[in-house]
Amino acid sequence: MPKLDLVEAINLALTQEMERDERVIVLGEDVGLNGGVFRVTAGLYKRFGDDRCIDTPLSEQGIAGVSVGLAMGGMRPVAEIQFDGFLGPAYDQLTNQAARCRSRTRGSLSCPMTVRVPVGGGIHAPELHSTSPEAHYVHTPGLKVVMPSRPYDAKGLLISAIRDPDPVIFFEPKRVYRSFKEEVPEEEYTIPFGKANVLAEGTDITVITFGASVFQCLEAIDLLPESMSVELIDLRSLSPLDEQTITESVRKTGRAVVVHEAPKLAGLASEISSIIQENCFLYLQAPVQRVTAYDVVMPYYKLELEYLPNAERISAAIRDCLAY
Amino acid sequence: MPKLDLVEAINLALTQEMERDERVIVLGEDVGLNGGVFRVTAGLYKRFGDDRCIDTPLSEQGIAGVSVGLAMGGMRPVAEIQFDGFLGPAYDQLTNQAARCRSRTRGSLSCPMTVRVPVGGGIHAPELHSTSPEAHYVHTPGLKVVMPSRPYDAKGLLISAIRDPDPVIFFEPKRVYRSFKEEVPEEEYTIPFGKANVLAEGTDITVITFGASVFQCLEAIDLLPESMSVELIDLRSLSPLDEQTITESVRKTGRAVVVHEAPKLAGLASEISSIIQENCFLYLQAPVQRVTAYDVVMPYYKLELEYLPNAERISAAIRDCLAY
Amino acid sequence: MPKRVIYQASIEYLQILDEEGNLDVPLAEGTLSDDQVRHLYQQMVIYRHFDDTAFKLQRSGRMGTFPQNKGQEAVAVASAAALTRGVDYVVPFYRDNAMLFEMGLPMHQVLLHWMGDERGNEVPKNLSLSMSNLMIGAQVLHGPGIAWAFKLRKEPRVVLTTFGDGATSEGDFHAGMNFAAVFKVPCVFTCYNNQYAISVPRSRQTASETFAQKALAYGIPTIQVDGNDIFAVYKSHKDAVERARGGGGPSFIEAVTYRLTDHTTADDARRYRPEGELEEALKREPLVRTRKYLEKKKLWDAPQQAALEERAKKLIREVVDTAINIETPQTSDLFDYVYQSLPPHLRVQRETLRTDSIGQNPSQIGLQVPKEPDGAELGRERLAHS
Amino acid sequence: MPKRVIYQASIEYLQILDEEGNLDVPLAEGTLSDDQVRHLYQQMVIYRHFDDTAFKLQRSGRMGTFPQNKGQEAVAVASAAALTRGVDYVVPFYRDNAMLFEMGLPMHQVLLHWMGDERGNEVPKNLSLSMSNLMIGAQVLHGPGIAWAFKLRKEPRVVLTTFGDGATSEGDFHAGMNFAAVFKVPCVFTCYNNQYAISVPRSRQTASETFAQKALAYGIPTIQVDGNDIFAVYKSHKDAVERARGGGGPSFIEAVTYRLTDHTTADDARRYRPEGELEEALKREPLVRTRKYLEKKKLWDAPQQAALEERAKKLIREVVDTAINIETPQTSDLFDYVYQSLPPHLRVQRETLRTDSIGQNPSQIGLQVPKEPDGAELGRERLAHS
Ligand SMILES: Cc1ncc(C[n+]2csc(CCOP(=O)(O)OP(=O)(O)O)c2C)c(N)n1
Ligand SMILES: Cc1ncc(C[n+]2csc(CCOP(=O)(O)OP(=O)(O)O)c2C)c(N)n1
Ligand SMILES: [Mg+2]
Ligand SMILES: [Mg+2]
Repeated sequence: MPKLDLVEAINLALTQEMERDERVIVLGEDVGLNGGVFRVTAGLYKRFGDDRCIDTPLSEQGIAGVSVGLAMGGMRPVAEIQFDGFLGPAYDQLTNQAARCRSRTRGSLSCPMTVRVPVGGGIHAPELHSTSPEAHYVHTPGLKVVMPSRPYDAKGLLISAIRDPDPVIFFEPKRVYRSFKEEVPEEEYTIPFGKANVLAEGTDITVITFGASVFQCLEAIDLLPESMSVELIDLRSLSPLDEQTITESVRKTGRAVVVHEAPKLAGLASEISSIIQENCFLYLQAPVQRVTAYDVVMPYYKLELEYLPNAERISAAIRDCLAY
Repeated sequence: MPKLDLVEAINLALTQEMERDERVIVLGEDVGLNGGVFRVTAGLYKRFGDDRCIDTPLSEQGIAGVSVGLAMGGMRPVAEIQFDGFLGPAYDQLTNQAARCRSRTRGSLSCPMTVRVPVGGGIHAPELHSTSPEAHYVHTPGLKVVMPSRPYDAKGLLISAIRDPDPVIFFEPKRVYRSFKEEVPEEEYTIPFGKANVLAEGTDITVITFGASVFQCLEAIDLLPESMSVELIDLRSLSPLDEQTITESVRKTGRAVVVHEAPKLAGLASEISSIIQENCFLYLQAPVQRVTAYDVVMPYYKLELEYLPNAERISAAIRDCLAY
Repeated sequence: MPKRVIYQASIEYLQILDEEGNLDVPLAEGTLSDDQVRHLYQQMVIYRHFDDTAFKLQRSGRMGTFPQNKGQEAVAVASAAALTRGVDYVVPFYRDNAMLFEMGLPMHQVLLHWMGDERGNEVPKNLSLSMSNLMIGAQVLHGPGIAWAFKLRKEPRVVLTTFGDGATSEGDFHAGMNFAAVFKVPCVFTCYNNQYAISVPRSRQTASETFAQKALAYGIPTIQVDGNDIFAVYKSHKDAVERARGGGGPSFIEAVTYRLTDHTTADDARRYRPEGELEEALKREPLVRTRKYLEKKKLWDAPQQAALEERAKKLIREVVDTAINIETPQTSDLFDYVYQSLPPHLRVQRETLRTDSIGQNPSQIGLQVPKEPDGAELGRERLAHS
Repeated sequence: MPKRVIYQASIEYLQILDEEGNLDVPLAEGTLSDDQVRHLYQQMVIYRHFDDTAFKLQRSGRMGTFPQNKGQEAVAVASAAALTRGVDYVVPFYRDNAMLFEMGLPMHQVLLHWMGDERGNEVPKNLSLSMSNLMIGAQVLHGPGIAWAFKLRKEPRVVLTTFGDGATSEGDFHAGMNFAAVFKVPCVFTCYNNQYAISVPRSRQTASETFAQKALAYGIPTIQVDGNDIFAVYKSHKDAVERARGGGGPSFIEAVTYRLTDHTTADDARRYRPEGELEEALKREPLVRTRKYLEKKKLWDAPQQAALEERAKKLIREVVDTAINIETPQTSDLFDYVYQSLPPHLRVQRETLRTDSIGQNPSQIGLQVPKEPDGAELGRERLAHS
């Protein structure tokens, strides 16, 4: 099996889906000849031509809205928004149009589109190139939201997203793009939405996270004494959430820490914390803890590692939660 | 003291602030000669002229972005977005620009603007005229978010918003616009942000809500036996939140139900539930309950009352939480 | 050359049938046949009747806010006449009721829509139509997207996208026009310039002399036509549709018309409409001049008019009955069209009609130890307080 | 008249100094003095030097991604020359480093910005300048807003807003232009058409023949100029600034230039730039032709050039030192500029540098009863399971 990094795994998924289904087209800023600013679409232009791997004008609003139309018109657009911050201009078409297409027409029209978005910090990028807006899309009925943390998952989830009959926001943690390789099967496979991945089994405490934070959590666990048995859950799918895996784990461990890069206030950790409380109330030995970015604007990159939850902060929270 | 409804109280606050401070201007679609589709700006055009009560072209993006510029340029713009759903096109300028103006420039520029938005359902309005997107703005550091439920609060909070040195999203629950009058002092007063209002004291359970849902909660309480002693908190300010009032109340009652019109998944109730859990863990007799809209698209109005949390659903949740 | 003209543009205005019902015969050549004109006239009368009736429904409390289409019927019926039914696709704006009807939408669905009933918004299987969108401007991006899908699949289909003058200020308009032009998609953009966006007059909407010139920004062929003249509307659309179908890309048509009513039933135009303006506009409205033309040509007479009105009345009465007598929607409808299949959390919400976790799982009730804190708990509280 | 032309437009192109350094003397009349030309030339050389140095800083790992300004200096220096310093205000785009310098921003701040240091973005007190914005197009709305504030206060100040060709596709551009025109604010819009938005060529950005014609959509006076020609840039801006200051509202200037570098240091233009294009562009670039002109007019010679380069080198070395030697920012900086005063939850986060509630309130640690479930708890669990 070939070893691929996240970029290569996504590229492979795109290639295979475009090969398999003529309706699949890729569009976005610089995705064509240039192969994408992260090279995720490299080679597609050459292989599938300008009709199916399409450089667009500089308008995220346009990319999103035209993709809605393409999807209504029977295509399966896979749009790239170049960086997380630039979802801003696409937000309206995604939340008010894509998300509502099916319900507005009682199912007579639908919007099978995928929006790929590099997300999150940690790569020394300029402002608005490092944000984590996933909660806004999770809080939008009609959308599905996923964020793989590793190449294997990325391929399977992206294929699921492209084949999904409803709009999917597919977040790609850019900090992981080139950070490691793992074995990714050459053949097609899908990973269903709503299924978390238990990365490590443990009995004392559950750590729940997704995206690049998975790796900060792994580091944090390494900082803990062997005697602390940590269960680590990578959600992968943010909407729908895998309530069952979360619940079963915390019923077992009695404690939980939720970690993400977005700010705390009304972030996704609050949803997960609430679910745990509701489903595991009688099992909880300590309040569910949230380790997130501070409730401040994502700073310029000199301070980004102080802003993002890091292994020290996460491990301290795990320790304190265990000591509660 | 005159008795005013919500519309009149807001109109009075606008009038007084425009009178008091030349920098205050009102802009938006149909706010001028027409006085606003809800008549909130009625009379301002006549009194202050077209230079200070300004009909704009049909572009929420433009209204928001030009207001950022006006604020940077030393004015105190009060923009109206005609309905909640139309915040969509303004989202990018609000979250990526207004919210970041101060931090991006290390405080050398700032963005003292207010965005007024009629919010929520219950008035038989068409699609996209009845949404509750407040969580998206609460999850945006750099913004402040308030939602008064009554005329007295509206006046005081709006004056605070206009005078605030930072951008404020001021949500007006349109279901309450004309629903009742109360005494509102003629003279200016401010209500500080971050202070909730305890509408009813009680000892058995705390109900936390904001906006129009306050009235569904009051109705729900009426449905309960006298013997159940309910404390009702109207948050008023959604960012910052009044953690102290919430915490003290739930430490006293041991149980809590959070109610809002927005969908559940990653809605504001999850934040409040998490805060309660974190601050009141040892006091909780039951898991904090969330009574919200379902995680579906706000339906067309024939079904809106089934979608919105109503007195029956709220009172059932209170009962069940008490019986847990 | 150091100083030179590098760009020149000129935009034409087209009127074929004037306010008095006089036709410019050379210009009308090859446009509408007598039969077509008679047909379009009758359609307009029926839609006008629908409009009046819908207004009354709202006033009598049987319908929510309704945007009347009165005065703008000519743009809809004559542009639709330039399309090939069953082939071409329409992406209409929210006020474009006449267009929805022309494309075959059962009329009661429009009433249902404004009665707050999503069943009004279901597109019948064989119609090439997206439903109107309450987000001003949003559909101006969908039209080009759908047209692009046709182009990619090499289907010779054209999309007609409609919107008001106000919509041209939205970013979606800007992006839609630009994408359409850059990708040369078969899309016709029709702007119903009815002089107002709610209370905001066109002079406050844009400082440009025309809406037609907005197309120059995108390199899109453009024209301004008398939107109350079915011949001019038809001809301009026929040309644009042909261009699109022939691979020539998008076109823009500004149809100058007038909103003969309040913005919606929730509006009162007397607050902002200059005196006399409505009266002037009534002289230019489409039904009167089309009838004058037909009568002059002896294609129409008073008895025919009476019969038509009778027919319209009856038809609309049936339409109203259908809309009013529809069964109450199911609460479960809330859940059934959000995704193609229900995710687990929605399944639970749908089954229990509750969002609170205890309500969703009532077996928890009473499982908790009694409320009175036992010693241990009191102790914990005290510690926590300290 | 049934068919008539209702709108006509024509757009001029202006070049005063050609590629060989020849001046069109009549057109140059009343534009730049010899001293000014000499000054602007020197500024451009210094900025070019800055640009090269910044590039090297990035390549040697001492700075993050950097967008070079190389080739576009003439637009910045000559448009800034048309402004009244201390009065007029500039709202620049992210690549417009030369403009920031011309407006008085200490040069090391631009390095700091791209070194990921917010201190680079603090606007010195007396400068009329907003800082560059990484959201393409966003500032095209802020410029008109600021200009509107000036107009409302009746201050005779003009705002210059700059952006690239790519930015014209964003909705913010559309709204900014429209608002500026409708409210007739004193704002000059300058589009640096450098032929690319990252890898996307202008032909894919728009189907219009020019960017200048985009202004027609808003009724804004517009011109296309040779953006490598300081005379043409100066003259067009002088006219536009005068118009704005005189109450004539906004103007649009398309400055045709070329990005002589990769998009940023993270880009490799060889992937998409047609062969030979860069070489052609180098013949038209602004520094060479301005120097040719000065030399022809005996206003400049080789020794002066050598001295200038020495001066530039020294200056930039100091600038780099200042940027590199700045002390590490404080973690507390994260918190101190989000709001004017810290709300309570941020105060706690700032003090504890924790977001987890136990970490924020460590006195809770150990207060809980021991982890081993006591009988009661076991019982509850069992019940809950059942
Ligand atoms: C994005 C958005 N903003 C505001 C509104 C409120 N609104 C409804 S209709 C309308 C005016 C539309 O004007 P125009 O496009 O000219 O169409 P007309 O109503 O004149 O047919 C406005 C502002 C809306 N529905 N959507
Ligand atoms: C809203 C937004 N979308 C995308 C980007 C990524 N991006 C940065 S620069 C750039 C190209 C800008 O082109 P142009 O406006 O022509 O300016 P230039 O870079 O050529 O100076 C793009 C797409 C961005 N920064 N902001
Ligand atoms: Mg209109
Ligand atoms: Mg460019």
